[in-house]
Amino acid sequence: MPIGDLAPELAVLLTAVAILLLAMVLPRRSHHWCAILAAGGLGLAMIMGWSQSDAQRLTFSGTQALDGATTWARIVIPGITILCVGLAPRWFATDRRHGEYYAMLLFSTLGALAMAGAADLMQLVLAVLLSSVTGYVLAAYHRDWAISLEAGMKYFLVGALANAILVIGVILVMGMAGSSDYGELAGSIPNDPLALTGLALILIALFFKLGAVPGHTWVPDVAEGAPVPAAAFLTVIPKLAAAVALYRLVALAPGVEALPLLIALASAATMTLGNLCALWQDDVRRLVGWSSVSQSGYALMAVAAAGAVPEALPALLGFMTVYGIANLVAFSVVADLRGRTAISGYNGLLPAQPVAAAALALAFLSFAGIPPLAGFLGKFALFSATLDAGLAWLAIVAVANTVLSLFYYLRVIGPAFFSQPHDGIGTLGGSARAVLWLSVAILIAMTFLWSPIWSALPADLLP
Amino acid sequence: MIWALAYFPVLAGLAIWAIGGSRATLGAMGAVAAAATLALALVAGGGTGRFVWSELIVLQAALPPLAQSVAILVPAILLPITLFATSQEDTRGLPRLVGLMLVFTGGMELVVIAGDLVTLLIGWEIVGACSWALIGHKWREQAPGPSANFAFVLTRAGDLGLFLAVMATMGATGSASYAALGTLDGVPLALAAFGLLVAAVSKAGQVPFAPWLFRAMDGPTSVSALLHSATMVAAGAYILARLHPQLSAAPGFGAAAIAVGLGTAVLGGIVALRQTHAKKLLAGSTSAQMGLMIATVGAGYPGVAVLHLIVHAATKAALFCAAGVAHRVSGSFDLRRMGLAASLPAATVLTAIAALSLAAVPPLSGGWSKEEMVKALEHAGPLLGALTIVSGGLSAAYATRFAVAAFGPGETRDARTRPGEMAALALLSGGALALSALWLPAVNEPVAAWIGAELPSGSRIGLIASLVAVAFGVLAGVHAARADSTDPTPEWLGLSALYEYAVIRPFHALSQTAADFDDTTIDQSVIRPFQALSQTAADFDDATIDGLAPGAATGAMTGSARAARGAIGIAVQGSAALAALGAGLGERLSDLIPDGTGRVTGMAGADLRRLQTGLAHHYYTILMVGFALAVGLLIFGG
Amino acid sequence: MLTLAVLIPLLAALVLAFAPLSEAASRWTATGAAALSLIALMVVWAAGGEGFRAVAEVPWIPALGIAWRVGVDGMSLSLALVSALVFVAATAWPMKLHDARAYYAWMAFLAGVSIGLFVTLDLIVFYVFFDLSLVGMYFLIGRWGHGDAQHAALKFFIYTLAGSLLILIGIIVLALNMPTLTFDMRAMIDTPPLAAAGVVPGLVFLAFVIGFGIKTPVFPVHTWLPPAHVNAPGPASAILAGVLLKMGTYGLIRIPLQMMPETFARWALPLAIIGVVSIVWGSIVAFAQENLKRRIAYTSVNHMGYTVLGIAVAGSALGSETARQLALTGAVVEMIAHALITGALFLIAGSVWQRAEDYHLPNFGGLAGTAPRLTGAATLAAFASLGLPGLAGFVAELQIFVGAFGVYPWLAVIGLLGILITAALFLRMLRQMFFGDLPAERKGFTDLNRTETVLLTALLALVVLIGIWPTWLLLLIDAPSLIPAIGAGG
Amino acid sequence: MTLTIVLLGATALVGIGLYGALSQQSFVMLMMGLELMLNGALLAIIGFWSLSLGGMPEGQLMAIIVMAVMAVELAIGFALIVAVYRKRQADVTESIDTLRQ
Amino acid sequence: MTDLLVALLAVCAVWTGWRVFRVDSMVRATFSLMLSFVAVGAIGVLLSAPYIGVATVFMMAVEMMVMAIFMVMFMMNPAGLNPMSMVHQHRVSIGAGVLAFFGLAAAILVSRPPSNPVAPDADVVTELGLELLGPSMLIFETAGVTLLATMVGAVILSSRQGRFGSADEGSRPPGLTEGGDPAGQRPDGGGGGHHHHGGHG
Repeated sequence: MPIGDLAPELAVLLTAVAILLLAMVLPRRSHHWCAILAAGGLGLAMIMGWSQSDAQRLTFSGTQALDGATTWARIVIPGITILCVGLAPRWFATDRRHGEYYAMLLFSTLGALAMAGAADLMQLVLAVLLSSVTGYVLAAYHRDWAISLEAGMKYFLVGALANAILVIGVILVMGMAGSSDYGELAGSIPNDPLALTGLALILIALFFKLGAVPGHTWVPDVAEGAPVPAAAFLTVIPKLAAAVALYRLVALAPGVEALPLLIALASAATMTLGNLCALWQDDVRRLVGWSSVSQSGYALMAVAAAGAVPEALPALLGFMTVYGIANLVAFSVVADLRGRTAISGYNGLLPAQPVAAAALALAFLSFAGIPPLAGFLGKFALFSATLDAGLAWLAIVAVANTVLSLFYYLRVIGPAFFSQPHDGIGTLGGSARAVLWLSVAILIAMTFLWSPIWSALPADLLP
Repeated sequence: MIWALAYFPVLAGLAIWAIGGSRATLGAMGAVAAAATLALALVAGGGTGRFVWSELIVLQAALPPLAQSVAILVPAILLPITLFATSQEDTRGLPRLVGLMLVFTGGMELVVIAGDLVTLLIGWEIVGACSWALIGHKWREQAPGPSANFAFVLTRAGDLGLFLAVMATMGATGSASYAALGTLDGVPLALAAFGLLVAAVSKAGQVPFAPWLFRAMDGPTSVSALLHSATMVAAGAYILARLHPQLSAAPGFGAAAIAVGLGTAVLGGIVALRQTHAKKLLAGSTSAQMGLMIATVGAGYPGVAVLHLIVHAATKAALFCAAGVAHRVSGSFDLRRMGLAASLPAATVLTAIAALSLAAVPPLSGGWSKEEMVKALEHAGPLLGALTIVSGGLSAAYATRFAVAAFGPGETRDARTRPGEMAALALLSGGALALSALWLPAVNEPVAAWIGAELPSGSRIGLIASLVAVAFGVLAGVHAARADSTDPTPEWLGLSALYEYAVIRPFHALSQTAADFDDTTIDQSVIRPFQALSQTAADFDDATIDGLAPGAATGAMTGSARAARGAIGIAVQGSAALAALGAGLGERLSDLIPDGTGRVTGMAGADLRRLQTGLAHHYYTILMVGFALAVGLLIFGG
Repeated sequence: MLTLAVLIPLLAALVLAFAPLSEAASRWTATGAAALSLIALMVVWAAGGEGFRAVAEVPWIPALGIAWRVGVDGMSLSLALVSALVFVAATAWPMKLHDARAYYAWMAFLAGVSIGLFVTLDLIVFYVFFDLSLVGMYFLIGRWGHGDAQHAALKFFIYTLAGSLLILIGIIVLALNMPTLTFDMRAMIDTPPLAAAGVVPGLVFLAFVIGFGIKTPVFPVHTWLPPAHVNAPGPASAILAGVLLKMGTYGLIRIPLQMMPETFARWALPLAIIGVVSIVWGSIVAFAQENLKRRIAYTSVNHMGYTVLGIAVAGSALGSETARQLALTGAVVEMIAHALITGALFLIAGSVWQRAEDYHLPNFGGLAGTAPRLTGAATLAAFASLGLPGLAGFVAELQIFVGAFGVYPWLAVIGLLGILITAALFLRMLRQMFFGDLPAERKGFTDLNRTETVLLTALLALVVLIGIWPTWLLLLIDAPSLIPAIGAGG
Repeated sequence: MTLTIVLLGATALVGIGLYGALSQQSFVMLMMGLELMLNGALLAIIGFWSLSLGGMPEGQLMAIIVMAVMAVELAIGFALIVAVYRKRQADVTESIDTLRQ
Repeated sequence: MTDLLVALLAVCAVWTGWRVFRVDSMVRATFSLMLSFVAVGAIGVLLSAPYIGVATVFMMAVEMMVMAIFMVMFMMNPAGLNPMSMVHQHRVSIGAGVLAFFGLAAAILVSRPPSNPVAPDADVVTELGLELLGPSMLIFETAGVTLLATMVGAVILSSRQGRFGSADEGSRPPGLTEGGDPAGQRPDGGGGGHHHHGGHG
């Protein structure tokens, strides 16, 4: 068994286990060491992922793909998770299971990595399961806080059905196509109703992970209710992985004519719904959650163009990277502001907390695709791919949605910049603030580094 | 060199405005500048100039004798008027007045020297803008501001014709020079010719643009003097004369010019005759005289028109100066309150010369040039000649009436004349007198030859009729002047009564109607007919029956108020209404694009949000509905 | 050199954002940066040349054909110059401010991006600057505006962003239709990517027209303009009108006209009609406004209508080549003239607000006595705006109308109405503001101070210079080189 | 034929399970619905494996995975139910609807 | 013969499955569900998958026992003896179930899965073992990790006591200001017990 092929995943797994053990022995005050360990393990995974970036093969009998997309996931997912880790220490300082949080976080990361790399439907099922199960726990981590539990419960309820659907779908596809291996499925999924039903079921389940319509319902709840560091993680990492998984799946079935249309419709529905629902939110976390739904819709634009144009995959990955960073910036602002969430609470943020205000504006403007922020570059890649694929109508819908989204982003930014504060605004400080700075720096740097990033993104996938 | 004719007065004017100074200083500076301009005009003859803007637009200037005569005229008139202004007008703002008059002159000179339509347009509109500033000179008062705006907008409406001419000419030939204008034919020529006609007519205060001339009376007297003699108003007649060779080929051009010109000549005369406001009387007269000139151009004698322009300039400027003096002494422009012969004997004499010249009484200069015009129009048709004669009679009537009413017998007042005023009056009247030399063939022939004017030959009947009309007019004028202050008495064996009932009463009625028509042109009957009617009746009562000062003042004021509701009044109100409509409904409609979309979207947002009920089983339903649709699409959509 | 012209203000913005400078120092930093930028552009101008000059290129994203490309032709150089000038005036304009340092930082930022927009030769960079100008203006209006500033800023941002995104779509489609993927403007001008046949070019053209039309703005997508102007601080309004609006018309020339000439020719007539409607509508509606800034704002619609008419005519492929060249020259001159004139008018409006905190015209009157310099400047600017010959506006409008007459005579004739109505409305404005009685509450109204006078004089002197001697400007613009080859067949 | 019967049976189980998942208010009953759906899935994979896939070993593995999914969902579900119940005394979906819209 | 048995068992599985939602007590529902599983397990055995079948039976038996105990311990209606019908959006649910059934059934009837029965002599259990430790080892390991994570997660969420005393205490967001209340909304009325019937048919 080529164990070395899974070095990054193993690094994460072993770190998670080590954290579990460490959390068992460390005194409560010292649980932040778990965070450091987690960051270290993730960093190691990134390095290992980087070192395997040349690989272009299937491994473990075709159940795991080692290709550009996997490499991307192995760098971006642990990378962003490190930032998520940084948000947690002060946030969970009073939690008596502080250390275990990092273990769960790492298990969830592992699930995401597995999802991104899965080249077998069964592996996909388990990866989704691992990612989901840990996700529920992360969302409900504030066990003494009702809406955190509620968020976890909602996430679980939707997720359980989605996973059941996924299993059914996989079985139908397996049964009809005779294999679960992507290598064998590629292009050979039969065009009969049962297999198509199975395909649709898998898609829906992955939409759930991606937070796209109709599986989007958990996103705003988790964004609002989950602990902010967990929300930051859950609205980003599973989506990154799901985007890759979805792309891999769609690439398997080039013969299904209606598939791009289905994805495009889902994309349009998702961005529109996300934006419309975000429109009048008075809760910033929830607003970001809905915005994250709409961003999933944009991501689906690239999936809809999959196969039609070569730049669809780079566009997807590039966009998701930027989205992940920008979303993290937004949540790290919220985390650094101690979970401040009422929209009116952000009045006069600029004079009170200029860095946080600027970061929030940057993140939101990046979401809106204001150039030259990286969000624009991502969106630009998406638009190019979509237009090139002949889905101009989708691009127009996206344009309308972008305009719409600007409205609610400005609903936050406007008062934050133009109003006077009514009271002091407390911050969490510490590593949360460091993450804020770091993520903002990355977001800004991406503008300048876009060229190397773009050329490093893979153009196609295995198999 | 030739351009200096335009920019020297402008720069001098701005400099004088900036430097300022006492009356004497300003007078001296203004006079020197005017004299310098005059010198420039004298030496610049025959010169040409080019000023390249781009390959396509080249400003050109030329000064053929016809133009040079006017180029000389303008500063020659300005000089005395500067003297008049610096001695008569308020010291407050005097530097500005003198300076702007020079700028005004510069603009006029640009019109005169223009060798292409763009240059013409530039000068044309600068003249308009300066007239705005000059009419609104006394900006602290309520009336001049709106009047200045009125005048500018109304004349600019006519300027659109000039724009049209430029467009047509350049569109057809790629050049806007007069030479290019001459090569036009067909539709472009018609557009250019009628565009220019409209522009000229508006500047010259012809029907239907005449009302602005009355409003312009809110400006200082010196401004009126300049405006009505050698600049603004003259520009209209001048340009038609200057471009007559190029435009006459346009079908219908001559007829249109004659129609407008003669129509205005007659109506203007009637209006002038009816006026008791000294300056307005003169304003009506200006319309009429310009009408005659335009008609003459239409009849094919541009040179004659220019000669009359020159003569008229001296005459009219003198009369305005006289009106200004009379106003200063009597404190009012009401002719019935003047009667200054005893107080101002010298001024009376000078005024009489000018007035008789205006009345076309031989052997004064006005008589000669008017006779030439009568002859010219006779050539165009006997009826037209007859109308010209009638118009001449009218001018005789109102000129006489002005002179007799203003400088007729009256009580002696304490009237110290100012040297500047008298000098101006003397110069101008003297000029008018000197021009009488034109009666002599030895003078008029070389002059006509120089400017290229063809002098028409006329019939004897026409001459006699014309003289009779003038004589009749003078008599009527004298009578009208008296009738203003006294009840008509049946002397002269009932002839007076005959006059009264057969001529004067109908004349009054006609002129009242025409005045109303002229003042309000297309009237605002659309908007407030009854109010206007009752207003008119009240005016009539005030002005004719009471004959008292307050009444006259009211009359004058309502007169200007009525003028405000002229053609432009309607246009302005119409467009204001349209604008209000636009600002209201229209803007709301176009605002609906974003706002409406925004609102619908907002509502959609508020509604769609309710999908997120917070209830897990609804989420399940959403998920399953989505699934069903996806399956359906995949199976049946492919 | 051009890069320098863009970078200096941006660096100044950065410095202002972080260095704790005093208010005066901030103001001079921003002004100095804009002035340096102006000097850099003048150096380019002095160097002369034909076609695109001072070209420089630094790769950004080579894989996508995106690079930092700068270079100017006559049109963009003249627009960049006038923008820099307006920025110098607007930043130097004395203001009573809170958070002055941030204000000047945004001003400098806006200066950098605006100049950048005119000098870039890369469509994506163009788009970047296009959007950044929105961001800068949003914050300027929202933070330092008055009245319902936040709402106005929001409307401005959203409305114009909608337009800019359509432009982005159009840009992408153009680039995708190039033989090799590139966003180099020169390449697209040399080999226009989309032939006229088919639906796609029409739709792309529509996207551009709507996008640039919103920014310009033309009827009926102009309604964001008045609130944005009314609530913005005076100098920001000056920039909005003087610089930002030009981006729309500049883009209209640079992209649809030059890069898709055949399609443009097909749709020139509707565009010209839009221009004429804007002319007439803008002036009519402006006439009804009792708010000083709204009135000026609507005249912007009117003036940009002239420009659009000129551009439409230039691209019509009808009439004589002379007519089209005239129209295009006129359109570009109109942009420059409008920048100077309306810039000056809005700066004046800013002064009025600083002194009276009021824009309601009936509340004014008789200011000519207490503020003669203000009166003089306003009068000159107003006359320039109404197109008085001898001032810059006339040079532009004359050429536009003459050109338009050669192609669409009726539209030109209808458009002339605009000249008349603007005259009426500006004169009314002057009378209401400056003539008649001085209301009691305006007794303390002070005249322009020295700085204001100097700045306005500079702007208006240029207006006069262009009005009397436009030759240098017309040579600089060199309109014949802008009209694409298809025009030759006209 | 047998496969059809098996699959129909599986389908029926899925349908009933779906009904339960959609209709039950109680978390536990709802989860039973989900389990029943998975039960159907299990039946289906067994049928496919045995009758259509020719005994492909992955089929059995899939069956095991189905069971793992059941177990995992059940375990974590109960843990959540306990936590929610302890904090909020809530045991039906309607009682947790703070997060909405 | 096998067909008939399979059919019978399938009917049995379906019927017991149906009973799950038709009985009045959760405990009985649990047992009903278990029976359904057992029937499926039996089908597995019949269809030459003895390992899977038996594993199902055992696993589900245990699982359902846990569930039943769970009910008794934690939930209201502990003995599960009171009549109960707690449903919402009932008609929608029925419709969805019926639609799903008929839709899938139609798909099954239309689609023709290849007929390729398992070889009678195959050593399916060995094959499974080889598969698990051979080609599909990664999947198997992933399943293991998943189970591990699940256990950890379940303990984190549900265990009342931790190493430092009551495990839940202090497990809440930081205050909006130091020492203050956390931000965000809270359940109405302390998030108490019982539902306001939101179910619309």
